[in-house]
Amino acid sequence: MITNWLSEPSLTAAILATLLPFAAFILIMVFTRKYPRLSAGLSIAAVGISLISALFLLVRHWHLQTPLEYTGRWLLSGDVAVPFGYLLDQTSLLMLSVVATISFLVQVYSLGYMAGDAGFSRYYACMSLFAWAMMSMTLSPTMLQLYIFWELVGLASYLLIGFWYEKFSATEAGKKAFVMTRFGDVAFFLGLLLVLVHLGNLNVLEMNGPQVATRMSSTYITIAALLIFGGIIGKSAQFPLLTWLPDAMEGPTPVSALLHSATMVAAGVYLFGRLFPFFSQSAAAMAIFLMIGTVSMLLASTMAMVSRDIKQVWAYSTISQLGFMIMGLAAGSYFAGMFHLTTHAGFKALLFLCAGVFIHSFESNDMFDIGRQGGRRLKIPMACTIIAAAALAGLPPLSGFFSKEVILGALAELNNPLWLAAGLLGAFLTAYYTFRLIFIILFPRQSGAESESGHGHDHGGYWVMGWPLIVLAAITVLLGFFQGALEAFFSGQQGIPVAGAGHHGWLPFAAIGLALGGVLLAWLEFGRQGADQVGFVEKIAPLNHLFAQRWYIDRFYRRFMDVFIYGVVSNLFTRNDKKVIDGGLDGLSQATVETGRLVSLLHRGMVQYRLLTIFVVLVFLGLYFFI
Amino acid sequence: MTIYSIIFYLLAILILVTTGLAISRRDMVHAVVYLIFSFFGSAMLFYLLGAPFLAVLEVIIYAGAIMVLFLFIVMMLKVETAGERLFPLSQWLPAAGCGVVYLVLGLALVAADPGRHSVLITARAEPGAFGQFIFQKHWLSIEIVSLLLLVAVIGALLLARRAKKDPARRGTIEGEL
Amino acid sequence: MEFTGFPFLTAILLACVAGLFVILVIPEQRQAQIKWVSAVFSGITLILSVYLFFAYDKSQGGLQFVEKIPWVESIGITYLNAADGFNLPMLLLTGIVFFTGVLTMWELDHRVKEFFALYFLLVTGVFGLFMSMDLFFIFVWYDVSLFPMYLLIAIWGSTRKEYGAMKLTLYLLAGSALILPAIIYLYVQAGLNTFDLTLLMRPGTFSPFEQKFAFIFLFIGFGILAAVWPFHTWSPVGHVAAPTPVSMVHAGVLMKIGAFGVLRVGIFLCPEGWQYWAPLMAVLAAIGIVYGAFVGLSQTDLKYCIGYSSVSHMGIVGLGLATVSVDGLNGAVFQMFAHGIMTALFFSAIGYIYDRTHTKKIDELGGLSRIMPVASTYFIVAALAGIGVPCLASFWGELMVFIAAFKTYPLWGTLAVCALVVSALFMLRVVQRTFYGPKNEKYAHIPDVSFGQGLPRMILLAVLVIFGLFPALMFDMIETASIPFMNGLP
Amino acid sequence: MIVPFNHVLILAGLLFLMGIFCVVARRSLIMILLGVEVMLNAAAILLVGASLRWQNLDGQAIVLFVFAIAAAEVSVGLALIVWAYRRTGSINPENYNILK
Repeated sequence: MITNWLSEPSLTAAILATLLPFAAFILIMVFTRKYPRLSAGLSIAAVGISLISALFLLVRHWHLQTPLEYTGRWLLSGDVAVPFGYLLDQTSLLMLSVVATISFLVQVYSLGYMAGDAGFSRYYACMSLFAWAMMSMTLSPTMLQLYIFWELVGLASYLLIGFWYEKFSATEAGKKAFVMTRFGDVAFFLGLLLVLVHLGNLNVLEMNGPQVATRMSSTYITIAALLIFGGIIGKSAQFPLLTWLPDAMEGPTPVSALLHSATMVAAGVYLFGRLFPFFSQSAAAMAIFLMIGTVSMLLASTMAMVSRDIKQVWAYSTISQLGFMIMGLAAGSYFAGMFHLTTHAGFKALLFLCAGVFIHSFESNDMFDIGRQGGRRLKIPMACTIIAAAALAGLPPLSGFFSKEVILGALAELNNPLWLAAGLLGAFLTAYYTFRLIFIILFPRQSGAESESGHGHDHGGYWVMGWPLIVLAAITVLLGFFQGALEAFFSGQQGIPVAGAGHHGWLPFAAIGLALGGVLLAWLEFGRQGADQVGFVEKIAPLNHLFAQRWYIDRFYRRFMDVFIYGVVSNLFTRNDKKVIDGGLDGLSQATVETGRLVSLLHRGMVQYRLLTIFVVLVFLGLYFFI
Repeated sequence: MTIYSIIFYLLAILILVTTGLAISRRDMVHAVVYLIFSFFGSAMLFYLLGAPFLAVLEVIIYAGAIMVLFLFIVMMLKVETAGERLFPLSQWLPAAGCGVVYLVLGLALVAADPGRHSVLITARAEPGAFGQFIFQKHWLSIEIVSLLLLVAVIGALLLARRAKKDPARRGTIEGEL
Repeated sequence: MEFTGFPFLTAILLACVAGLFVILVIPEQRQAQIKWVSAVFSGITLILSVYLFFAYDKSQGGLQFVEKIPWVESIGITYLNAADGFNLPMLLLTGIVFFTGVLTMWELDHRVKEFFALYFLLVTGVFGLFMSMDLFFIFVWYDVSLFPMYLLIAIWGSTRKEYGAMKLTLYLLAGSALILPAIIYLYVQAGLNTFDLTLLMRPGTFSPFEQKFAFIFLFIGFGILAAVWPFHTWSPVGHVAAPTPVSMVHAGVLMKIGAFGVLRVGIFLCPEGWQYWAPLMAVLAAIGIVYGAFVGLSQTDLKYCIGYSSVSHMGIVGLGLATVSVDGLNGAVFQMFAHGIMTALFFSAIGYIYDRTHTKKIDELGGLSRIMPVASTYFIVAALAGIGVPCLASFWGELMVFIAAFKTYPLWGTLAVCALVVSALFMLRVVQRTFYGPKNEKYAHIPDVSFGQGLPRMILLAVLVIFGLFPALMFDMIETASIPFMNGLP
Repeated sequence: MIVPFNHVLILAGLLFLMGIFCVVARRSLIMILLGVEVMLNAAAILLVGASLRWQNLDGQAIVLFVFAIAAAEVSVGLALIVWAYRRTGSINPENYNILK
């Protein structure tokens, strides 16, 4: 039980961090819906305290040796116990800090971005809901609690994607996101059930412990790992469930920054990290994860190469980077995945927030349009975008460079050079599409509307929106230098193999070279004077089409839904209901009525029928007595 | 095959044919006349089967009294039956259905009868002996039957009498007649 | 006569009956008076049921608040009421739905007196069934709760109301035609000359064959009322045809009577028959779960959608009962409660929308969220509960049932879990088409739910959230009954 | 030696069948009554045959009673028909369904 929780500062901090946003959510929904400013204040105050608590916890437990676990009973039914509590260890503390930081910054940013929106209070309520669910998920000591909040995070995502519910595309995207992730979650849930049946409980530490191998056969471990990975695929938008994330960009841009790039979609990767020792017990499963990560990374990169929508490009790049993290984790380097997760959260949130400023100022998502209208005149966002993009492309000395380096190093450790090649190709493509976007905005071809000077500056929220950008940019620049510190931090984690620091002296140079190659190619095609700003992919029509249509994955799902689910199964069942079951019963009642009518023929008052009946009865009576 | 059996079969054919004709006549006078022939046949069959007294009674009561009574009523009521269908479908179909079932069952029963091959021998119940037997053994039944006949006579008279008390009803009846 | 303390259970029944008589006495024209009287008396039942729920001594368990009056001693009929961990949640559910149903119908102006009188009669039967421990009374209460239904639907209903009412009544009577022989069979075979459930349920009263034989009758008979596939087609039709509070009681409580009957009569008296037929129950339930969700996908009427979702959710209850485990029983009873509240909220929200827009067709609605944000919130929360979003009550029931089902029947459990995707798709589709989208000018003049109108929905929503956040409140209660029962099994 | 007994049975059965057919299929009260007479006659033939087979006069005695009852039945029946005809103007049994 949670007793004397005040005497335990860590526990107090954890409770404060998780429960305050929930309190804010309830308060906003019940009382302050009519007062948007108050709602925003509540929400930001709550998440601010969460941030302080999270940082407090991180600092306090920087040299943590054994994980701290606090649990109380939430529910006990028969032999199923659902505890509620907190697990504080390196993985969760780092993730908690990331989530709290980005949440706080994004909520502040939203003050400017969402100003004047009709659903301002609702927005902050959902944001609080998200913060609560995400942080509680991060600190879950059991997989069941993690699953519960995992679902709630999905709910928050659904509500926020469909925030502007008057737009059909937004609600459609929300529905799609929820259903597709639900698809993965069902697999996740089944995997958990499988573990539960064999292990008896779902404690994270126990699942990661050595006793799992003794209680579950390796086949079951593999199956369970694959099923749980299904949840990761859904949440982190990996192949084949990757198409919901680009559509999710229908939501407000801060939402995309917070949920659909930095934190929520990273929850999949976090789960991978959380259960890393469990997963690594099955080599077969790890190989499949590696494959899925690679495929997702490359597919998403190709899609990003042809998109004109600035948010879509970043969405594809998110998928691709998540795939990259999963590659790193699946390659066996726990630190690589988690480090990239952290750095990625910073620079990707920054990219989205900058994109938000552009969209807010020019009311267009099209990068060509933004360039034409004078995107480069917005100094802060432009500069921040370039910094973040460079980090994304993996250029030194920004954070992205370091984390990518670690992943590539892990990939180089593998026996098969194919994975490393794929990783390097990914790095090249990333640099290419990132700088394609930068150059298109920086060097517009027809700059007709550029005369409107200071277009963005007269927006009231510009500075409110500006300073989170600066903070994030600072993080992006500086985080890379903390690699050593983080590595030391994670070395305290139990059950995690220490990454074998392979010495591949040539690797950084190859990576930088490829990244620069990508930038150069982008410069040649988009940046230099007189370039026609048409990429090499776009010149090959079929390839362009294939990439723009997302490799027809979406089309396939649509057709599958229309033809199979609605056309065949649902239709068949409905018909069965109407025709067979109802029809059968109607037939039965009809038959009863008909029989009644037939019998009533004997009761028409005709003497002769009565005689006939008497005769028949007498014959049968005679038979009965005679035989 | 003896002469008796030949007579039996001839009589049987006579009875069946005339009855069949009787029930299928549209004109009821014809039907009654055919039936009289049928009853004559029955009377001879009774004689053959050793019941001369009953044969006489059959002729007197059935062929004589009852059939004449029918004839009388038929003529009195003057019912128009010319236009109607003789056997409406809704009636003869169930009748035929039941008839077939009855026939099959009946034949099966007859065939299953263990004593079916016992041949009838000629015998004769003299009227005097028969009368004695009746009045010795069934005298009570005779009395009851006579009572029944009395009741029937009274009933028939009562029914045939026109209701004079109720003018309204009389009016309708007379109008109908 | 035997009482342990104040007869709270009888007091609930008497409150219903007294309410019924008071309504009958009030002249028809005084509609407001009738409504206030209904609210007061239903409020009394609600307070009593809440009190009972919390006054029950969980540490002691077993039957409490027993009231026993021999009635027809020659054949052993006893007026026997008692409360245990299984029926207290149901009593609470009935109290809540009853009270909120009365409040929901505050705007009724067509034959008010008859409506509330019949409504009280209906609920009397429901309360009686839940609290009775005597086979004879269970059957009587069962029929008492069925007959007002016909009139309520046929007079105040909508959309093919006569057809719906007729279908419902025929189905349910068919169910009771199966139950009665089973009850009589058990009564005769026991040879104890008593209808007392507590005496009949002692182990060894019935041979295994008798249990198997009677159980299938009881299962199908009560199962019809619980919309067990393939006997479910009455329920969507009935939901659609019924007026709002009757839909609430119907889907919220009446369908639970079926499941509760299977539990109280079938499973209590014939545990071996239950174990024997459990695989069949599991198959039917799993089919029902998947089937209901898929059929719901292609419905165009709002109430039909909810009707089919009920089929799907009651399948979860059935699956829980089929697992023959403590978790399954707990989950099933909890799911009964949660589903009752959830569908009541659904129909209450739909009732508001239908009263204003006069349509239930999904295509004709749309964009309601902008016009009536609060009303839509109620519906959306209910829909989320229907999807099984955590921290709303129905999640816990589903969780427990799925865990238990996965242990006992891995295949059917997996199938049922997979239906979660379909049910999510189907609920979100309804929400999207009805509430999202551009503001519908046709309905722009409609006001949002006022505080008074929103009160019943608020209560339901609060219950949904409270039991979602603190499920232990309910699970601790159910466990006092389910664990001893399962331990007592041979 | 006349014929096997079952031939008498068959004859009586056929006759009875004709009677029942007449009763059920004809649309005239008089013909119905006629059919009843045919049936009674069939029964009488059978009784006489049975009386011969078992050499027992009881059979013939019953035939006597049958005649008496037939006579009574016909007289009352015909009187009823006449009465009914006077009331309704028809002897078609379809018209006598006011009890329906």
